[in-house]
Amino acid sequence: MSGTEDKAAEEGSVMPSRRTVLVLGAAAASTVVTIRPALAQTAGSVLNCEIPVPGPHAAGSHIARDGSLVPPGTPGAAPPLARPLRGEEARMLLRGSTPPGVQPGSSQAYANYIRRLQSGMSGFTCYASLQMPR
Amino acid sequence: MAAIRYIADAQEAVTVVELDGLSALFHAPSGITHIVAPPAPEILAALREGPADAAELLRRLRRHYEIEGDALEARLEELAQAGLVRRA
Amino acid sequence: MRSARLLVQALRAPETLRDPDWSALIAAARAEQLIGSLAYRLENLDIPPRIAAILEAAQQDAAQVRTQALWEAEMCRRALAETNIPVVLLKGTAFHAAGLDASIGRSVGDLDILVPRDRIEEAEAALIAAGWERMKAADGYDDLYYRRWMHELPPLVHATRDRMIDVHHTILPLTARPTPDADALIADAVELESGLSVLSPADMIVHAAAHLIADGDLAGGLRNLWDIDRLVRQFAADPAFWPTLAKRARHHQLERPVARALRLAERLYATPVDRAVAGRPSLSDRLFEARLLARNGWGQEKRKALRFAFYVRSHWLRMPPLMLARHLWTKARG
Amino acid sequence: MRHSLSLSIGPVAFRVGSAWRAPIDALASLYAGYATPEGGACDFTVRLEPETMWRRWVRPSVAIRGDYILPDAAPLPLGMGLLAAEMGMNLQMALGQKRYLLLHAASVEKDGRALILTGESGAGKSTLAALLGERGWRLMGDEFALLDMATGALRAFPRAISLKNGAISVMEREVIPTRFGPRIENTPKGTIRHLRPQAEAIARMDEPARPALILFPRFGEAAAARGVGQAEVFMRLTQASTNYVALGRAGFGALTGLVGAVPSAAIDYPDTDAALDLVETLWKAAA
Repeated sequence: MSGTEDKAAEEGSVMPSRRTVLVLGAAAASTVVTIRPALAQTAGSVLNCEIPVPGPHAAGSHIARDGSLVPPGTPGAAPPLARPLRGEEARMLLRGSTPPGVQPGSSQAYANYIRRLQSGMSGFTCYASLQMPR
Repeated sequence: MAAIRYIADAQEAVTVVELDGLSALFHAPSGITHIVAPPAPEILAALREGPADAAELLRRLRRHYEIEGDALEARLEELAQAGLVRRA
Repeated sequence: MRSARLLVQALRAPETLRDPDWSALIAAARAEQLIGSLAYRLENLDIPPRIAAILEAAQQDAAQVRTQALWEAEMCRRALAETNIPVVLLKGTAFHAAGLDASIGRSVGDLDILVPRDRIEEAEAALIAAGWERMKAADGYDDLYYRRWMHELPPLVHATRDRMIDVHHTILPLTARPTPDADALIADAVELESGLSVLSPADMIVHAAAHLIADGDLAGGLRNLWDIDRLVRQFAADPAFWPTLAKRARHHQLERPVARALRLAERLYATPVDRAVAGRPSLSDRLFEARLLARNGWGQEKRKALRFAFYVRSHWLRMPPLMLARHLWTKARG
Repeated sequence: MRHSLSLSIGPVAFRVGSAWRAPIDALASLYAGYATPEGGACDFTVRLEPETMWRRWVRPSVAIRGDYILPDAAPLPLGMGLLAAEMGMNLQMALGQKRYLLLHAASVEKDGRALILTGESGAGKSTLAALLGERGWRLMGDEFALLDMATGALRAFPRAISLKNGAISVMEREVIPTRFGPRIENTPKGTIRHLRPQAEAIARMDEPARPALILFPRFGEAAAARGVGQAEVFMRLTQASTNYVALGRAGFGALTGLVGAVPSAAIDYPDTDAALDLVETLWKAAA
């Protein structure tokens, strides 16, 4: 062990001096933010896009409160939306409000469905375009 | 069971630009940019001395710093998720 | 001239271009995902400054695509390292990882890997533990369909990198009539320095041909065919290549798709082929050629009926008739 | 395609094709006086085509396609063909631009130095840029700013300004009617009217400028300005860029260079006059 320490002491010049406090933080904290591709605000503001809820891959499914897809008739689940959401409506849902024509009790389920959209699924690029930095 | 040992990329693999208190870090092998806060740069620097497990790394860090908190393994896993360190 | 034809000419013999319709060429190359490959083929030619700038940016973009593809492979390696599951890279990522000529400017979308069938669920679990997520609803018809009939898992997408991985256990759907020998593909794979592997040269051609001719509707086929051209030109330097290819194609029950792919590569890209493996030109080669070239100077797809015929053919190839009916019925009922 | 038009906007050339005549006519009139790309070679192709074959005639709806396609892009009615063409050009830039680091930002120039205004949509950057463009600044663009990664200079991209809702009447009080495009009602973003930049902005579109100040405007609060940390500026700009990640090391170098060299501030404003005052004050301070 001591050999390693000597070697490290020689390289110590690249390190800050002793006694500086280094906080390792809590387990749940986060010290790394990875820059992700942002189709950004841009597409949101320049495009007219739509999010079907649910997408064609799950047509007929109902949406549970957590946004997952469940069979029709599941208690507490929201029915499919008759027409796709427009960008502005999706944005309202994500902000926690209810756009016209949507049952207030169902809006949380739809918002969570949108949050769970992933790359490749219908509506994803639209959702991505609604991600706004604050 | 032996503790997990971690390896960091060589210094040349990473370009760092300081942005008041935080660091923007361009990781050449992945082409990905990360913004990192302390203690991530310090952990990466200490790990560049050679592969180490959490206990060994803590010894290295203590030589230079007063350590607060005990979430070193969580920090290492976070760096591994980002691809900045890997398991040996 | 149809712009797809112009694109093929530019790739095959760039020095023969005479003041072409550059906008049409660029549009076709982008639509066929060949803009990176084209950018390298047109290097050092005398071209208008704006086009030169577009192609230079396409080269830089290709370099970044390569970095990303190799990184996804590396992250997959790290995720599976402790399982000791042998991992064979497929398609574009494999070309890049092995440093083949086919990788020059090659675009890569998803990461495709091949693992032994009896370990595919273990691979999926390890990937999910490392941050990949299932894309489709895990209880839907699609998932069941994938698991029962396809040659791959339902795609996984990485939660923070947004990149997809397709984990295959063979190279054609289980319902397709040819049954390639997946064990042999893995057994003969060539290990790279990283510990990841790529298919042997002959198997790489067999896979490219199977993918182009026996598994799809030929959409985007010009790029797959360009892969085959580049691979064949490089591999044929080895005198053992052609006999090995003939043997492997037969072994995997894919002699006809391999022969067809070679003939099409010859027709379009003047690929030097061994007649004994490629066979004699057939009348239907022209239909395939017409399908591959069905794109105009605006990048639009043309020849709707022909494209539809190949679309139906692709489903016909993949499924026995009764299953096809069931598949379409379930889809229609939603 | 039956109808088409090629158009140079700053360093980028577009080829727009359409199944109908009207969108091309509208585009030609809005962009009269813009240069035609030399030799006809274009960076991007935009196609306005019927969703399905019969939709060319029956309730015609315009699908926005081109070199790069967004699968979720919804079609627009033919009456909004001009908007479709504009969206098509934006889409190609957002998905396909690789020659410049693309920032979703408005920019204006004075004395060879550029002011960059960025922020979420609705922050009023288009309106501010349009107003500054009438008050002694050269408009470089209201939607996209292009950073030359080799030189660090900003390139102009002076498209017609896309004015929305309330901003339309603000500018109608300011500018002669002949510089406006048609009023397009009931679009997905409300009412839209395009405004041609001043002749000088069009004539000087090939002149780059050195970035000198970055502002993040926000409408609706009492007038205030605050400094923004470099890490936050960097983060915000990566999120305002459609191609930052795809550009790899070149993008990293260009963006860290920009953030390190150029001062920045977030500004709140209750009305446009307050915003213009703030801008002029901060601009003087940055000089």
